[in-house]
Amino acid sequence: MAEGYSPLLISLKTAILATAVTVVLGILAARLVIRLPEKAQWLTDGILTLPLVLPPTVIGFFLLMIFGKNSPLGQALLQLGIRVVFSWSGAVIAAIVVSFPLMYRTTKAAFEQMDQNLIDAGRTLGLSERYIFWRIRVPVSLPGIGAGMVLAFARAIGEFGATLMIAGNIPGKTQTVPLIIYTATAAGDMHLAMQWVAVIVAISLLSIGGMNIWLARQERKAGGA
Amino acid sequence: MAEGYSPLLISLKTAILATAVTVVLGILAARLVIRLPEKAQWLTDGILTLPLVLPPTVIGFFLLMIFGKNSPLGQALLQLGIRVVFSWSGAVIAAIVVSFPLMYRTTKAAFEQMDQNLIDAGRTLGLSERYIFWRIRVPVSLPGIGAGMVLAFARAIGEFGATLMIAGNIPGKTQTVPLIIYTATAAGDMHLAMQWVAVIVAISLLSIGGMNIWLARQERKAGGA
Amino acid sequence: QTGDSTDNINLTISAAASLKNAMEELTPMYQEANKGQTLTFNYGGSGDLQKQIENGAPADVFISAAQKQMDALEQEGLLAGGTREDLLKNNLVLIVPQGNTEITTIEDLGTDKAVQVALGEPSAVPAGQYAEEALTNLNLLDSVKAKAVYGKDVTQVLTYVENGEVDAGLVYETDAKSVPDKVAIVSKVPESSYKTVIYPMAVLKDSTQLDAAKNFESFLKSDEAKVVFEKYGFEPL
Amino acid sequence: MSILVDIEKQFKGFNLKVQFESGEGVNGLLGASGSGKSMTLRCIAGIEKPDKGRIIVDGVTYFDAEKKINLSPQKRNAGYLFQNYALFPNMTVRQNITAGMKKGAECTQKILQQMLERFQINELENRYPAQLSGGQQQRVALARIFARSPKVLMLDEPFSALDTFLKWELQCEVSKILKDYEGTTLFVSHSRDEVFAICECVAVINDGKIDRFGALRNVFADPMSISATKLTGCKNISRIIPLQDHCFEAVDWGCVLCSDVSLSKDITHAGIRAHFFEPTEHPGENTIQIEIENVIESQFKVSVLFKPYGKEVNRPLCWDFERVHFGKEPGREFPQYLKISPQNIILMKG
Amino acid sequence: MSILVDIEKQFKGFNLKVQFESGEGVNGLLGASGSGKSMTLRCIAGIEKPDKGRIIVDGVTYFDAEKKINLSPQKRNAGYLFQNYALFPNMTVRQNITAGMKKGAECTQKILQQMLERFQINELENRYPAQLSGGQQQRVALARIFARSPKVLMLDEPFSALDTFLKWELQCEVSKILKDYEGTTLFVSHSRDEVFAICECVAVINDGKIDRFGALRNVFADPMSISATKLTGCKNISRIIPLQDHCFEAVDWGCVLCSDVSLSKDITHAGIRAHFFEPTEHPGENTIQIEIENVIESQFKVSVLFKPYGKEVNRPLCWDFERVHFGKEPGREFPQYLKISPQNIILMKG
Ligand SMILES: Nc1ncnc2c1ncn2[C@@H]1O[C@H](COP(=O)(O)OP(=O)(O)OP(=O)(O)O)[C@@H](O)[C@H]1O
Ligand SMILES: Nc1ncnc2c1ncn2[C@@H]1O[C@H](COP(=O)(O)OP(=O)(O)OP(=O)(O)O)[C@@H](O)[C@H]1O
Ligand code: MOO
Ligand SMILES: [Mg+2]
Ligand SMILES: [Mg+2]
Repeated sequence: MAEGYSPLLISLKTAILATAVTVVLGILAARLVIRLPEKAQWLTDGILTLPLVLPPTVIGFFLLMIFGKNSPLGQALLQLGIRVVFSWSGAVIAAIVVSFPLMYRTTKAAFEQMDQNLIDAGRTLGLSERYIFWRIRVPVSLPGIGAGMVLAFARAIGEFGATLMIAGNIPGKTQTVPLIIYTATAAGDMHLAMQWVAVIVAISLLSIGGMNIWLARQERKAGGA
Repeated sequence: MAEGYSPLLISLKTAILATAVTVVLGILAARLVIRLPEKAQWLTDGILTLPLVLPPTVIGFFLLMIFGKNSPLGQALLQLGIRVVFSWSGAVIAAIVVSFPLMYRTTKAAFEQMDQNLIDAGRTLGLSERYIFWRIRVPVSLPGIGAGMVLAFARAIGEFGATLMIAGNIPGKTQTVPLIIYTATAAGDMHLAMQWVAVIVAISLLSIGGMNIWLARQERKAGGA
Repeated sequence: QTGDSTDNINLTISAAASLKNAMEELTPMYQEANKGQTLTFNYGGSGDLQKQIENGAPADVFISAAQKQMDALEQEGLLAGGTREDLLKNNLVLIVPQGNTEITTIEDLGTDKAVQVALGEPSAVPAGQYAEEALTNLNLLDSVKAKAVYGKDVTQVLTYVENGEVDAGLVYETDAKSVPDKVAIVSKVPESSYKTVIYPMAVLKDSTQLDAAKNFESFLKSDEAKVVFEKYGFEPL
Repeated sequence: MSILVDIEKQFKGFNLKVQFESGEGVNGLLGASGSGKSMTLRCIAGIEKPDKGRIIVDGVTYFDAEKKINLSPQKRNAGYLFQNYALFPNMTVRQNITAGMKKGAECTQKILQQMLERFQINELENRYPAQLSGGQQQRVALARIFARSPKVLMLDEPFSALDTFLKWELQCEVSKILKDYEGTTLFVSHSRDEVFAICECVAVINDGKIDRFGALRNVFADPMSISATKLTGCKNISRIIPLQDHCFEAVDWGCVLCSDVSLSKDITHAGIRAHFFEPTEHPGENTIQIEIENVIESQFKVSVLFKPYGKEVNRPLCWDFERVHFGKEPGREFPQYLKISPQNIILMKG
Repeated sequence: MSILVDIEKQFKGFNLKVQFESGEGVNGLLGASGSGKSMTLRCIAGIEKPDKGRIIVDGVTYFDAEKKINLSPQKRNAGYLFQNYALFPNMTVRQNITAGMKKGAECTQKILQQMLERFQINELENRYPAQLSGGQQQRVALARIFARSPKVLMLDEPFSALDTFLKWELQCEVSKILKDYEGTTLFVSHSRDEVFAICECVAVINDGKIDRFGALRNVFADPMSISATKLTGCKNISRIIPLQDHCFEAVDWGCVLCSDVSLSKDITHAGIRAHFFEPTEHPGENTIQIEIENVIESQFKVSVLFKPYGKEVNRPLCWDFERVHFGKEPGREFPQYLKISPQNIILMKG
């Protein structure tokens, strides 16, 4: 493991930040969509699930088009001194994009499964839609949101195709564990690759385990019994 | 689109079959796991979510190890005249493996969110655990199961890394849409790539839309109101 | 634009993934000789690297596994003038799983001795392109095409051969040498049958460290570097 | 304060068509199971949207189909006690109660304490709904509604899960609160006694339609419709054939009785409350010679099922009377005749 | 048929420690809100697991902590009516009812029809629970339980959501079914009248413990404990100081009264049911001169709140009597004295 532990740290940092952002975005998106008429939802659902359907390399390619120096957005960001391509922020963006559908769809399902009576009760009590959402709908949907979080985190940790494209594969900077696995495999160094596979398996067991325990505690706090 | 429509057909066939299998496996796995003590669940969850964390190529590599000529299982299957490597069945297996965690985790969350009273009521009515599971728990958890299905289908349609490894990239046989997109992109034929991206976007919008509508109908049938 | 200060120079090199092992050995050598300079590598498929550069990836040097990508960047005016050089040559070899003695020449690919053959995807993998060219010229393409399995990269082709899933494969010599225990090199593919595989390199126009980048180029051309490249199966030019 | 409701809503198999108007005070809503009480309240609260009509509270239009007005539930400030409580499972009792209160630190605490005491749930403050019994949940839901003093108060069977003693105490508490309360209250209850103790007006709803609306005493004294008569607790109802003057033949009981008012043409049924028979030993006007079929004794009450002597009837009549000495064994002497005074005969339109 | 329950279960803030034994028949479970009625039923049904003790039904051990026996709910064949119904939301009324029935095409149909009629839900057969009113849901839940004739029947407030008339009809139906039923029934109700109409034995549960268990008449006639007295509907309770013979001073009422039995030492409270006062115009034994504080009139009943003349009391006494003529305005003459016969005084142990 010549690269030392930095891929591990980069992976964890990236996945944690990306998951945090995805969780918030996913919840907000689900919130917006469940308010739409049912007829409109098939379209939003289809679109918001796209990042899961497209091969990550294609996503990376689109991201490159969006954030690259040839795009207006990329230009604008460059003016502000922000460079997404070949930077850690690119890795985070890639991870957010690929993990988003998982969070969104799972959260939306949890919202839909909830007892509508509670929402109605909140409304007649004069609670604002915002309060009802954050203080009732979200806590009550915690099992679903938690599942979305676990999936999003796992996907973010494993992300690789899109990251490679937009953030590059730069040791110590954007080289995450999946990228080092890719590089090692490409260079025929199966031994190194398997070491890192072991690392990623360990991470995911630990972090998913940790998340499960944390979620169970939250639910116990919230759900009584 | 020199390859004609076959990548489309192969993709659809693969994804549909894989989703069907994943749905069943995911539901069964969720069923097994929710019965385990909470303490044991972090481990099972971690393990069953692994296929999402590992880069698809690594998964493909493991599948090759499992189903390849050098493995006992591969040998045994070959004796029976079944060849998984470089065949359509390989593509299906790859799609099942990568989409499984999505189905499993989402379904599990839906099961957990359900009103325990209904289960208890079923038990005191003398209904078998099997009946309670399939006729009450599953229908009541339909929004979550549906979300899992949509995610699994999307992931199966988009699957590419592992498929490529185990099923190869054989036009007319195992070349799915993502594979052709990858190939075209790598070759710098962005025009062809984008055509196929359009196809896959169309598929996913239509199929996810269709699934949403179907699910809404099921729920309306099942949930009243 | 070339206001290099002598220290704190950090060169970013986008290099074809197949160069990774050699570059890892060369890096400390270069940094020893050029105190204050560090090297950062970004490995990937040559096509991906090309796209990144086109979209503003801040690389100083690009080393491609084929001329095609370099040509594209040159046409787009993204290379620093006069810095493009051919660095290495690679050879296409015929490999078989360790222990397979049936196949002894490339012509055997056309016979029943080979049931399935792994090749790089011609449109995506340079090695696959060259292999197709060679097979065409050897009049084997029609018979091989029916038994071909295309890998998305060379690694995949190697894996198939290693595992005995296919009876033979065509890869670069460097790739074959990265897994010497598992695959056997049967023969080089006749050089006349395909265009020479050249790894070109160039400094990129947007580099702010032109001098250091050029210095790195000349280091790669040096004799001590050549020894390392040869060790990994390249033919330095 | 005033409330005007005039709405229609169609379901598959059920049509709601409710119309009433009332001022300040407590309005009872009586109706059989499935008659549309909860649905009416839900429409007023803004949870269901009627197909047609309007709802105006205190001059504010909550809903008007024609003018396309449909105020959000939040803006209606209507306190609705859900039949199944709808407590927030993720909040403690305290949080549930304070959730709906306007912010304002000090006062919040004071009101909370008041509510906890009033509904006898002090010790449950930090529990979650899942850790409460049915009756405890109901009390928390009540406290939650009262804590925010809404403009319209809608209580859907507020005491259904409470034991007699507690029900009695809370009924007192609630009626005290309601006396000082300045808004309109709609009170759904299945218990006549509860309605009688708390309400000033009553609406009787039958199969989605208001059958009768008026002051409590009037409705109970003269329910007018069959459904209202049943709901106010009358056990004896018979079809009638009007004879001359104030008299009629009670078809189901096989006897002739007279009322103190003259029978208008549309009267089709008559009713006698089981408590209103008076035992006597002599025949006379409105007096039936009885043949006892069955005697059911309960704690404080004896129910005697009887028919007019020698007649065949579809369904026996019921005479209830209070027992003053508990524990006396049956075997007492029953009277030979029962008399019913003309002013106690209820006349109904089919 | 027999049932033996002897269990303990601890919660944070609540301990259940219930012990009773009974044969065939209908056993009422009376208890204040939150006293542990539902929890007891849940333990018997096998939904909650007690910490200690055992449950034996008809010779079959359902639960035995020591022997580590804990039969699954399925094997217990106990029909438990959930307080919140727990209907399956994904099944129609018909499917809900037939779900628990043993297979057997013809019979299933017959029983289904019978249940639909009995509980007056024929027309709702194809509806989903979300499309039903509260009372309709309750009836479906009842039908679902009765459709499978379980060994132990546990009804948790089965009529709480029904209107008076329907409640009366279903009470008759259920008591008819229960008469023919060969198992044991546990019946939780908050309505004394219901318990009186249906049950043979009663257990009174107070704060998790059985206070009193016995035949209906005995428990109501001599409840013995304060909680049981309250739950059987006695509104007047006072601390006492025993005097010589059968007499005592009622501290809270400020008067001396006498019972017909001698007071054992542990008697600390006395009670008088509000119905058991008899008006009289002359002073005498057990006769109180009254000073009226308030008169509450309801449909058939008048409640007079009074205190002994010239005394200061913490809480007035209550005298209820039936009104025979409805609609008469108040302003009537009330008696000067109320008498209570010695055998109607309830004596309780603290
Ligand atoms: N979604 C629906 N579709 C069809 N009918 C419905 C629907 N919801 C309710 N109903 C019917 O509307 C009627 C009125 O229901 P509502 O809940 O108002 O009754 P209720 O008077 O409150 O009765 P209860 O005293 O039993 O609670 C019922 O007959 C019910 O079956
Ligand atoms: N999970 C829990 N943790 C702590 N206390 C609990 C829990 N569940 C129930 N309790 C308490 O146990 C007591 C008994 O509850 P139970 O549901 O048996 O009451 P009940 O007699 O049925 O009352 P009701 O008539 O109001 O339904 C209540 O005081 C309740 O607060
Ligand atoms: O640029 Mo590559 O990784 O040799 O195909
Ligand atoms: Mg209702
Ligand atoms: Mg209860």
